Amino acid sequence: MKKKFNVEKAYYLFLLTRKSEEKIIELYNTDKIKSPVHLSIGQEAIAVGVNMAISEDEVIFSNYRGHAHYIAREANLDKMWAELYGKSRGTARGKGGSMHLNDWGKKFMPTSAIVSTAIPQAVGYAYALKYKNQKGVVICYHGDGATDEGVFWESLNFASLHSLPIIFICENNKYAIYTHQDKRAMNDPIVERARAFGVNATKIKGSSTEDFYNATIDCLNNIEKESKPHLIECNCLRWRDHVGVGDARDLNYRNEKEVDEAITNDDLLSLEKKLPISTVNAIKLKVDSQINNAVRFAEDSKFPEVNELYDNVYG
Amino acid sequence: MKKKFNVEKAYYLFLLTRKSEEKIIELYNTDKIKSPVHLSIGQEAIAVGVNMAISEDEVIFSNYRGHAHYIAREANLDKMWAELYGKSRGTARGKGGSMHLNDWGKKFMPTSAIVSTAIPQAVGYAYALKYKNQKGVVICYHGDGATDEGVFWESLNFASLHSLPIIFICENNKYAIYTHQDKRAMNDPIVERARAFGVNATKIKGSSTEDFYNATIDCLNNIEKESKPHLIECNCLRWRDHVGVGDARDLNYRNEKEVDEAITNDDLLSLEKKLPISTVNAIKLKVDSQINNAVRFAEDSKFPEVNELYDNVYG
Amino acid sequence: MNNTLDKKLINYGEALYEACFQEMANDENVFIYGLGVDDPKGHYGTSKDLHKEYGNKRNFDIPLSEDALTGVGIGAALAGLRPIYVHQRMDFLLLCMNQLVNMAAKIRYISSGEHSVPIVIRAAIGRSWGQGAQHSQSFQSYFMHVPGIKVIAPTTPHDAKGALISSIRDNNPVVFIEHRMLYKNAGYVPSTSYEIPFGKGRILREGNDITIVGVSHTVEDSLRAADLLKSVGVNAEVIDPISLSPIDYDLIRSSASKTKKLLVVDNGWMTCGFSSEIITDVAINCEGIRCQRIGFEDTPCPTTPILEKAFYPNPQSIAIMANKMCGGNKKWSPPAVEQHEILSFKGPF
Amino acid sequence: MNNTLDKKLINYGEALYEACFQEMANDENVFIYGLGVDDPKGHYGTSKDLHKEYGNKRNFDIPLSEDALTGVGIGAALAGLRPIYVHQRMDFLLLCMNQLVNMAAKIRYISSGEHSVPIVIRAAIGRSWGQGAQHSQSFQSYFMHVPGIKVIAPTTPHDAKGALISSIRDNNPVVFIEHRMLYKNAGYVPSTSYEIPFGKGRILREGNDITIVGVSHTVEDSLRAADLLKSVGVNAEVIDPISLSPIDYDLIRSSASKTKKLLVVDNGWMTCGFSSEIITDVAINCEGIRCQRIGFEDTPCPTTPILEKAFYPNPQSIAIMANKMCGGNKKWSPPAVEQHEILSFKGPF
Ligand SMILES: Cc1ncc(C[n+]2csc(CCOP(=O)(O)OP(=O)(O)O)c2C)c(N)n1
Ligand SMILES: Cc1ncc(C[n+]2csc(CCOP(=O)(O)OP(=O)(O)O)c2C)c(N)n1
Ligand SMILES: [Mg+2]
Ligand SMILES: [Mg+2]
Repeated sequence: MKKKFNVEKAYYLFLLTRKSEEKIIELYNTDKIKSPVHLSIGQEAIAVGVNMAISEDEVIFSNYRGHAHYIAREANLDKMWAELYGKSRGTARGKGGSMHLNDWGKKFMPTSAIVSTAIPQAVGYAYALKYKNQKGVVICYHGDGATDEGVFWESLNFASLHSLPIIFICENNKYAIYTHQDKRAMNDPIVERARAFGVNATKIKGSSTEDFYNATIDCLNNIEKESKPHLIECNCLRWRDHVGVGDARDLNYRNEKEVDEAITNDDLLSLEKKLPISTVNAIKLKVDSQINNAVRFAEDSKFPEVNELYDNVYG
Repeated sequence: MKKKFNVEKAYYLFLLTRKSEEKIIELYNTDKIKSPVHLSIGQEAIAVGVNMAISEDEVIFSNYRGHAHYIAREANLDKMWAELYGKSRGTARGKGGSMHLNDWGKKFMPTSAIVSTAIPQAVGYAYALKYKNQKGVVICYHGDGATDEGVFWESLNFASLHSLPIIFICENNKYAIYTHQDKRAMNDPIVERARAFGVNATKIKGSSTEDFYNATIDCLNNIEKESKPHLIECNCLRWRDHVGVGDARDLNYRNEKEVDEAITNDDLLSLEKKLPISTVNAIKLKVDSQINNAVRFAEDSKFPEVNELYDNVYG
Repeated sequence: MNNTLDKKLINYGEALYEACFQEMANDENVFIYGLGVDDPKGHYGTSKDLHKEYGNKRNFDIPLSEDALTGVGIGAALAGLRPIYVHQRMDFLLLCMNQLVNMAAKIRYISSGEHSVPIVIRAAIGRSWGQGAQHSQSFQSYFMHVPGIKVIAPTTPHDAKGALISSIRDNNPVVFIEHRMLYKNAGYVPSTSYEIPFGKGRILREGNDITIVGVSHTVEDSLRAADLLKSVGVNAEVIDPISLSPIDYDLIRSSASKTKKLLVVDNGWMTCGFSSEIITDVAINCEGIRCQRIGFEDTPCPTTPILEKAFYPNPQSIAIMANKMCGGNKKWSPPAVEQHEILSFKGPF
Repeated sequence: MNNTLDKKLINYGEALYEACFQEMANDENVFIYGLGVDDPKGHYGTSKDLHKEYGNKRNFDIPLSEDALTGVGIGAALAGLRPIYVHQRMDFLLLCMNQLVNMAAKIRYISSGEHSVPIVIRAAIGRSWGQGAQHSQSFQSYFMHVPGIKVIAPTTPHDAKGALISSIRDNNPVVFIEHRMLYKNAGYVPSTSYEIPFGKGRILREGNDITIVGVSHTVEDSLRAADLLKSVGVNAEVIDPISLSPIDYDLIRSSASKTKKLLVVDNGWMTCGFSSEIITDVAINCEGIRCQRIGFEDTPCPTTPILEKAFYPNPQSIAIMANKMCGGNKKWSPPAVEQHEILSFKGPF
């Protein structure tokens, strides 16, 4: 059963995500955010499409490039900003920063800065769902670089061996930092390899929010029929630098024409065009105010006390 | 160019391997071999077939179940026995035991007792051959269990990315200790996975020495035309227990009928039948005397001095 | 010691089995996995046939994928289960360091207490015939080094059972160290369920002349050394720390302050090891204590018996060092002591 | 120090680049690999464009496969090459422990000297803005613990160049530790090629009141602490061990025997760490030395600046502790010292 794709909702989530990161860019040179940031700008369609397809019950595993996954999930924006500021009302009371966002209220698990490390945990979570006879599907975002790691394939093997309910969302932006995929593996092989590992894998043709939405819905329907791991490979292009708020165009490590094209074909604009101007304006207002509130929340929050250093090492 | 399969040579190597391990069984309860032993009995056809196909130049990487690879390579039998006895004339002056055999004279590299650990080293060796513009192909033996490890797939990826001259010989005896392959991966997937990782992979239909010989020759010919990694999956059955000299039939962890069949179809007997009785007898005599000499060599050797403990920690 | 009358004489392996059996009955979230846990041998009997009692999903074999399977356990723990991952050798934990140190130890902290990782990593250590360089190592210091992980290494069957139960119930990742040469040691063990607290050590033998601290199997050898030392009039106090992280520094400090001499018998290499930690703590916090350490020689472990013997500390070498520290005759040569569990070992593994 | 007249003022990163450049010219078997080594940044400039000079096979990027790529380097070393594997963070070495500890450290021993593994593992450590729990760790103790591996952690540009050259020429696996906050530090460095020997430390400042031993970046902070201590009349002797395995125990022992006080400033957690090793050695081998250690707090590294500051030792906290050990005023509060390399750091990474 396919819910209809809700353009208005998609535009709202997309804009919220985009504008939040643009706010980070705007404020970064104030040095209030003393945290490395790995921006998702250019890749948001994936997070938005996936999030619109899944329910509140789904558990999310993401990574250091997790802003879009977090925001499109409508996880707590105030807390995210407070965390970026290192404040005590942040998602980890300032102890985690951008690379370790988490919001259990939205079943968004703590993210890791070590590539591929959360993959087996997502699989383990899916094992637990099956163990407890619980409904639900685990959503596991990762990059193309993550598939270079052996632990990725060990994880897929275990997931297929136990027919676990999990969807791997591979965000293939073709790069690991400045290293192109072709320097890391031959023939763009992710989908084919995943299949050989017993995982139902599809490379999405398009790259619009709706394409990713539809692909996720299809997976969920399949899993409802038969518990089995799926992988969706999503093509995307990161507009900015690997880390930080620059665009690293001076480094010339990739074809800048492709970047320009991607920016021209921004799906945010396509979504906007599909909506009445009044709706667009209302959403823009809402988004701006949400973000401004979140920044104010961060500004107004206190830093943690020094004596919190030892909290939560053990439980 | 295919050298003709030399039955006499095959029989000799096979018998030498088999009898050597039977000698271990015979002597094990004297406790003179204070070393875990992982016998190859039942799997020798692979080592013999491969060894007959390759030249003296090929470098061999093997594992803790390495007796057959070592002996069929005609590596130093005296030293092997001295090593099993923990004597100073052993392959590691008694410091390595059965799990770490090595003989540089035969380009047989030190083996490892940690599953899959030598695989990337074999690949690195192949990288060095290419780096130095040297001829040669690396031979890398491993079990089916080794393909469960992520490092195995990382290694294959690197080998295909750099088109390295290496042949992976997968000895699929269907078990990792007492765990059947089906409990570790779905659908007997090794060859298919290897292909997805850019490696030229074949599952050998037969399981005779000559089948393995032919398959290896084919690989070598392919690599001569185009440097590219290959994997040969060889079906086999280990007659004895995973470790030690027993047969663990009381454990009932596998279908004992299949074991009986394998023993009935012993390729050693088929080879023997193809040879004149006089040749067979001469080879038997030769093998017995080689083994007896080796055991005597071990018996006659001294234990290392205690002050050797610190030798070769650093160089 | 637990004072219930209901005690049975069982061995260390059986004690571990009882802990698993009872905790699985007690909490349906507890499950066991690892290479061979459900095979006919069931990891030295400690998990034998538990799947027959509790179902396949609660005691299951796995692919050889130590890195991912550690992550799988962590993920299951995050979902509220209580996994026990069993390793045939601690040497294999080197494949799991990323998951244990970078992930399991950090998740509580980076989620500000929202999530916990109640996983138990059981790892067998220990020698026997020619285990050699890659099947003999003991990395307790690697885990003691890292905040967020607990480490426990019981020596007696009694402590083995209780400590495993505490580990399973603990809300933190616990590395649980079992020495292969202890599995057959017998002792009186309560039939009911009980816990051994983390952070509490035990004085196994009282004495005034020197404090000897062992770890895991070297506690046994330290007790044997104490016997030898009696014959030359030295009364050694022998401490079993049981819990290595947190560690009962107080107990060791007060014993060392009493005897003024501390000998730590490591079950591993000494550089940056368990023994260096204990000695450093005493050097910093107590006055005028003479300290020494003995442990694995600083080489890979050789296989040939004569070198293997030289590699490991033993009751005599411990006793000789202790006696020297007490000002005894430097040439004293104590009689050979039977390490029955080692002598009686018959291969292959 | 090398006394050639031909010295240039260059920074630590440039010194490492020179070492690589010259050794690659000197020996065609030397090659460099690692994530991003041939990208436009070239690992802080230390490997920048070396492929243009020496070809792609000698300076190349790799897939994210730390475990296999360590093995690949070991295999290449076994074939007679001299690989240098560069890691952007030492935290990633947790993925390589099996290859390094179970394999690289053992191959010479188990082949009785037939094979050697001349590989250099270069690993960047060190803080800056909010690196957090997984990008701040420093595991020198893990490698010091293992016989068969050498460990070196130079502090000055001069030592960085020479030590990297020695490491490349060494026939053993070497873990080479580079602190990110040192890359920009400048110093006079000979233009020609030279070696810094393993196992030799350096007294960077002489003093009679207390011995302070740092490691990597904490040597810098120890020197700053020594400056502060002067103002209260305490003359600290500051030692840079440079080589952590083997380590120059003699130098530290004799300094501590002179000053009677030893403070070790760790660049990592202290339990079973570098500092516990140094203190243990002195506690065993010298008489009547007062010992202390300071290092990372026993928590994962937090990201928020206020907690990050509390997490790391700094010149003041070092000076305060040293002053107390020398019987100085316990309430002394030295002025803030500028750690310019840390203050001047602007993100993002
Ligand atoms: C195990 C590990 N190796 C290397 C790194 C350094 N690193 C951080 S992000 C990254 C690129 C990962 O690429 P990909 O998975 O494609 O994700 P992307 O950043 O493109 O979203 C690398 C190499 C790391 N964090 N962890
Ligand atoms: C990394 C690692 N995990 C587990 C083990 C324990 N172990 C030793 S041999 C073995 C089975 C390996 O099976 P396979 O690769 O099929 O080789 P076989 O023994 O069948 O020849 C296992 C699990 C090990 N030595 N190393
Ligand atoms: Mg990418
Ligand atoms: Mg097998």
